Amino acid sequence: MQNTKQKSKLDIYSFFYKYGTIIVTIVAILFFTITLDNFMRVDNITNIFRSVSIVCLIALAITMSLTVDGFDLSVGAVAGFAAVIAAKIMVIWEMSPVLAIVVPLLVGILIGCINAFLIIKVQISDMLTTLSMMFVLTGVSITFQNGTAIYNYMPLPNNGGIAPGTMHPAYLFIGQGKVMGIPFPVIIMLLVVALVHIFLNYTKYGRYLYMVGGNEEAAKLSGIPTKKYRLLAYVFSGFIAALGGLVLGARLGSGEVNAGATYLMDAVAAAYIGFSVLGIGKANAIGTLLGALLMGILLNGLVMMNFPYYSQDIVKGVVLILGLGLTYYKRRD
Amino acid sequence: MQNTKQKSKLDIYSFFYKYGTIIVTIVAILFFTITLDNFMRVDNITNIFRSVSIVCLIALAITMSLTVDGFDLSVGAVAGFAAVIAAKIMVIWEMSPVLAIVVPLLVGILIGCINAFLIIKVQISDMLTTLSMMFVLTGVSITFQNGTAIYNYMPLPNNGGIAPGTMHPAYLFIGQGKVMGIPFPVIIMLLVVALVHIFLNYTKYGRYLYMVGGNEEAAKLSGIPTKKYRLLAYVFSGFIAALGGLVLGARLGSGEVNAGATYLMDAVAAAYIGFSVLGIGKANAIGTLLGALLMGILLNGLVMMNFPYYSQDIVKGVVLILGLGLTYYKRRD
Amino acid sequence: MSKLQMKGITKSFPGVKALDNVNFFVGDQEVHALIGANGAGKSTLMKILAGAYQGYEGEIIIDDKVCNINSPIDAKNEGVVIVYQEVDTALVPHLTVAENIMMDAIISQDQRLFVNWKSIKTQAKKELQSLGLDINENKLVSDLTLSEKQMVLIGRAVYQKAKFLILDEPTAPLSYEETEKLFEIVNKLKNDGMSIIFISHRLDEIFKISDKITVLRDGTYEGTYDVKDMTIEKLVEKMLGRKLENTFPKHHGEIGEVVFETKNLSGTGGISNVNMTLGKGEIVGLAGLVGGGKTELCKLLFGEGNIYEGEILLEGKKVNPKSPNHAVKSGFALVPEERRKEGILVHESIETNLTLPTLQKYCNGPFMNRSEMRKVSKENIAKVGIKTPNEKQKVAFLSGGNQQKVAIGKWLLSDAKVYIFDEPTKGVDVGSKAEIYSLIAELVKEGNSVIYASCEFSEILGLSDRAYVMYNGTIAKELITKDTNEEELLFYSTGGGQDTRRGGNNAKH
Amino acid sequence: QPKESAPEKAEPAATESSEPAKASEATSGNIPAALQGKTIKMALIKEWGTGTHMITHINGVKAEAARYGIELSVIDANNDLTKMAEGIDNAVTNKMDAILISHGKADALTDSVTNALKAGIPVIVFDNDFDVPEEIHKGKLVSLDQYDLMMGLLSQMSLVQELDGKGKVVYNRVANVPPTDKRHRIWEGGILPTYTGIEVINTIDLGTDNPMPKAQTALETILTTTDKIDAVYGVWDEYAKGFYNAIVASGKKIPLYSVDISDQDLAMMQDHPEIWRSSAAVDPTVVGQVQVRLALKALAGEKIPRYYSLKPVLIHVDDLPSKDERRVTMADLAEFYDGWGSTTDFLEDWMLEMEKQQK
Ligand SMILES: Nc1ncnc2c1ncn2[C@@H]1O[C@H](COP(=O)(O)OP(=O)(O)OP(=O)(O)O)[C@@H](O)[C@H]1O
Ligand SMILES: Nc1ncnc2c1ncn2[C@@H]1O[C@H](COP(=O)(O)OP(=O)(O)OP(=O)(O)O)[C@@H](O)[C@H]1O
Ligand SMILES: [Mg+2]
Ligand SMILES: [Mg+2]
Repeated sequence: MQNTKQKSKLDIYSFFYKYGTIIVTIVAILFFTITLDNFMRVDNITNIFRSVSIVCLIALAITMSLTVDGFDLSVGAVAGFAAVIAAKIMVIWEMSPVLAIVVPLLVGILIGCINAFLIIKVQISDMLTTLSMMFVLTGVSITFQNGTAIYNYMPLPNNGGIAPGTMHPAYLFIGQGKVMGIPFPVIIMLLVVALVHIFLNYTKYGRYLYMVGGNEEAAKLSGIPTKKYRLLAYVFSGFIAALGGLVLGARLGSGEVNAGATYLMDAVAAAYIGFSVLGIGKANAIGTLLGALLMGILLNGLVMMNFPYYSQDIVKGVVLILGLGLTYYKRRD
Repeated sequence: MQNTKQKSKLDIYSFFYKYGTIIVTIVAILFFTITLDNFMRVDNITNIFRSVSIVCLIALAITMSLTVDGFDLSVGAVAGFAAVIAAKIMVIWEMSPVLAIVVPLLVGILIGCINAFLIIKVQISDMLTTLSMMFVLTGVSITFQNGTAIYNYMPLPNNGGIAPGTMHPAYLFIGQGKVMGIPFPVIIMLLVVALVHIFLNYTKYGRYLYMVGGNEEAAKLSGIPTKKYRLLAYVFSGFIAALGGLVLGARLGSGEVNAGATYLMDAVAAAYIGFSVLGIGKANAIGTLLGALLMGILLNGLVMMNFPYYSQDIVKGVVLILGLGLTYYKRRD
Repeated sequence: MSKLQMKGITKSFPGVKALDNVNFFVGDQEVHALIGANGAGKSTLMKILAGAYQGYEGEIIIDDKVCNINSPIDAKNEGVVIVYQEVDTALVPHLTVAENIMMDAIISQDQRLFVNWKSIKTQAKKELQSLGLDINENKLVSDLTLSEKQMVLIGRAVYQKAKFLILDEPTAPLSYEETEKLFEIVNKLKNDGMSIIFISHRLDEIFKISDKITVLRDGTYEGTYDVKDMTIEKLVEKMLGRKLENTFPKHHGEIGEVVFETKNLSGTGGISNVNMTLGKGEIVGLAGLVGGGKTELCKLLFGEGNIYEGEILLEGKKVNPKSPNHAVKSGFALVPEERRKEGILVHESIETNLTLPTLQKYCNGPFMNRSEMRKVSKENIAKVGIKTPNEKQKVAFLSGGNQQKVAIGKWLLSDAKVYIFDEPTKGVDVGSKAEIYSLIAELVKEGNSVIYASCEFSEILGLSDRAYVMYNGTIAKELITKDTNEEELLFYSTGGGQDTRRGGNNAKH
Repeated sequence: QPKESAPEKAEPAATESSEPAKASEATSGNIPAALQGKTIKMALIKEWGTGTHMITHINGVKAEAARYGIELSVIDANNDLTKMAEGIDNAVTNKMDAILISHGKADALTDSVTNALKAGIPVIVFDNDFDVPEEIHKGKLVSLDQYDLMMGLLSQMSLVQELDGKGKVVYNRVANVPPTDKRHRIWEGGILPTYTGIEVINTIDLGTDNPMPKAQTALETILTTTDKIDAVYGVWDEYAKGFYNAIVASGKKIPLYSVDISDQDLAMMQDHPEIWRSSAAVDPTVVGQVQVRLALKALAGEKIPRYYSLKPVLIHVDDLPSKDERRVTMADLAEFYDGWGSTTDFLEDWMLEMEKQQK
């Protein structure tokens, strides 16, 4: 008797634990659908997905570092830096869009390596390393672009005339293009989510990352080259963040300084929500996507309801607490 | 033979571990003293201390949450909110400066309680809770002040004339006053550092906080009311952050929009540097002060050397990495 | 034909010479016991063999070939696999049982890019079945009990098909039955061609399972013996360097009025309808197999968990502790079972640990009196017999048994009336066990009362005045110690005399 | 972001349009057919909406919209350009009649703006410009700006005059932000070569992210370590507020000159007239008024200019009453300066008629 009662109680808890965030998301969607005429239109939904694509990519970068129980605060700055480099390559140096895509991604990987070196070899804590990296990158980006933005036909310093190159349409397509009505950033996002999901759950390397994150000592004693995989996680983090930066840059059509920084906190929130979704208890790609979508939906609905942005912040915070509260409450053994 | 060699090697490591950050600080001081004529003047040193006082207070708030192995990201927003409330109380509501000091501090404590409730009772992770709180508070502050700064003689909305109250000199003294040539914010900062230091190291409560942070389960089974002490840590965090906010508000002479947010990252850096300083390996007040000072010294010297601000960011990041690198390198077992 | 030799092994830690010129030889297809008092260096020696430490002196020869073992991978390549004393260090909590058992398969070079989950799971299941274990391979390891975790690790080692399997105190968390099962497996593995190195503080087991015994004492090599030439007494003498008389102290104190009582107590962890009493100056045993609910009951008494029904009375007054803090204030003390997780703060000093529950006592107002704390700690270290250079040593650097002594020692300073010990001698050497027993005897002599939970029936029989046998979360039987025996304890703790089997099935959840 | 970011693409000829159509010259008081009996919906999309300057602008737009019974929705992108673009997209989706934009970066928004113009929605832009061909915008795109070159000149000349052409100056620039760059261009190319007695002893540039507290700390450092400073120049009033605090705290009497004005700045000016001497500025309320009127004219099918520059004013503390007399706010400045507070630019009779119908 008592056992069944306790059992059903437990089921409700575990149900909320698994689905708390999802329930909140669904409630939000229902609310907006009823209140707003235009919410459930295809173009608006497309809009929501497009608007979360950058946050989601940056959150996925954080997710990668979370798998090895690390943390990467530099992702926002990496994204901003990538956008700046891409713009500089095309607009100032007049080089090909291929380089404008490849070089920032390589730089992202390089930054991941440096982070990993400092964290693994020099053994500075992950938070501090990536925080320092954030400072350095923000400074370097601004220096690198001599100011706030690099854009088509910008005047060059010292009366150097007008910038010779332009953003190549192929590059801009990354951020602004559509394939069969679906915005390209959304395609990239879904692709990366799928890849990261498959990578983490179905390949041995993904397992290694989780093993290293779950218990580095055990992983090491089992013969996993743990340092290599922690490196890998940060490299992926840098790479995905840079990819997010390319989407950002292509969407803005310019290299903006600090454009990446805005996304850091939202991305952190999305990645952390992802932790709890579905009761997985591990950083994971699907969860991160859901986290990003939840925030995107809220934002979209509130903008349509003409809320001032600071109330949006309040609602965002409260819903985060609600969703997470449902999820976490009574999750004790 | 081999033993002694290994021993002396170890000593060098442990020396760097203890003093890495301090060495970097000293090098920075020496460098600026040699390069800049006016660096080593009493008034400039006073200046440095004054400039770090707010960051240091906010970092101390983070330090408190770190002692119980928590994390409080809302401190910057709490500080900003406190400054806004104080301004509103005096300028708009014409109330006494006593209230303008007491109420924000109480609000800080209240926010600490809410954070603690969500973290301890609802069991949302600390990062997410305080991140959400940051969003909420930022939104609430801006709503509370209608998006503009609050200052003496401001016009009231809806042609309500001029704001009736003014910032009381007693309040402004917190941020601008001097006692025997020492700026009052510096006195507050040093006092709080001393109190936190004594509290953490010489009282049983401090010991309990550290124990809860070290192993909550073991602490609980030793009879420590762990929840109470985690609550205490967040309450202190909120209180000290609010105090930092009062200093900030009094220093600026107005309640500025978003003024607290800027300090978050610097404070996180200071608190984390504090972790390693002196080889204590735990969040501590003296270390946090040193961390804040290191960053203040760099900023001061670089401003005097007329460095562009973005290079300041780079230097800050690089020095952080250097100091921490020295500290952490080869610190294994 | 495999053969392993460790010659002249010396290993130092800052301030401690853990091993000094130790030799260790293991032959083909043998079960070789490695014994020694706490801190003798057993684990250190095995960690060296398993590649967990670099920087030791001496050489390791396997099959007449000098091996450089500098990493766990080197060790594994030489066919050496270890199951550590601290199981949590070797498991990944958020992954499933299958993944933890099959870690090697997932890690192996042969593994293709995409993990074949189906084969991983079926193999893990097979491995579990061959060990006779009923653990769902899809469960997360973080949800397992300590003994289950242990079995997962053994399962992993078996899967790895090692030439040399090191089991560092594998039986400590295991029940009698599970130990038997383990021994069956060990014998099977031996017959399949493996050599097993076996560390245990339960000497009777050593005689049951092993062929050879190597004894370490204070980091030095004492000798290697054939098991048939040895007796327990001789072995103890070799280990401790002295004779050990009367493991269990005789305490003939007066048992006074009832100080502690539970009435129809039910609560978290499946505890139901527990009725027990405890007299002043009495030691009451709590016997039962692993999973019988002893730990849960101990924790419930100590305010950890929720009481659904019933009451806990202390000196006639209803207490029902709401939290450990409340329990301590009321006069309870608990030495928990999982010491690393619950009993001690490994990164803190011995002094900090010892003074923690009683910190108020050494304070003037809110301020701590450091010199008083140091003095008390030193006295306590001497009293409990913790082997350490000084009281500032981090507990992490103590050997397992000494860590346990810290976990016990900290409560001896408190003014508790009822002391609850949950398997306090787990992983403790015979010499220290005797010391712990006499500490307990001293406690009751001073008029305190003790609840002593253990799955080792010899302890219950030797130490307690009265015993409750637990089965499936409730008290199956109350027994007067001097009128009972191991068979009877076992009978009741396996559900004998129960009118229904229902509970037994539930316990398997 | 600084309060004034201006066109980024090919510079519009920032000419002050000679004589905008006066209301009196308008033909009749009849409300144009296109607007008659219709609820007009407009969206104001801002890059950010905090700070007194921006709030004044928003209030200007709101008040002007309310006059004519226009339904206005304000979208504040909080410095996120992608959000701004989405705001414009949403406005098109929601069939707004006109879109008002303030700030933002052209490249990030051009697509959205083009879509809006293609849908026939007029776009009135403040401090930004979009490179959209005539055949798409069909005369329904206006770029307003604040005439930053002139504001630079006015404020810098004020400094030169009060220093009698020589002295040591702590200068402030915010590099590579278009509006502050324009102000700097005057300093670099005009003032310094002309008045060679002016010597810059330190340049403060702390970027655009919450600069007030940073500016305060930076100037404090310079004030304590430099003995003689004759004046401080703030290229943007967010900096000037921090400079003002630092000077007041130092107890020195150093004059401060800047660009832009807010109520807060005015209060500071009046508190220490010897410190904050002057500031060159355009009234953001006027910007709002002009934006709404231009949108209405476009909807009415009347001709509107492609570019328009608002006339700046030098607010000098000597022109204002002392603080004991009365406190002055932005709304009061109209008493002291022509063209402040409200303007008749682009105000048509039929607009007054619309206003009447509201009552
Ligand atoms: N990492 C370390 N740092 C310092 N001292 C250590 C470390 N590891 C072990 N020691 C010391 O080395 C000695 C041997 O420890 P070891 O763990 O090998 O003992 P053991 O024989 O396994 O004891 P037990 O039966 O209690 O497990 C002990 O004195 C212990 O304190
Ligand atoms: N090996 C196991 N198999 C199945 N269930 C178990 C097992 N171990 C523990 N449990 C569950 O946990 C409950 C209580 O376990 P607890 O750890 O309190 O037992 P214990 O008697 O203290 O055993 P131990 O000797 O491990 O301390 C049991 O009722 C059962 O539901
Ligand atoms: Mg051991
Ligand atoms: Mg137990």
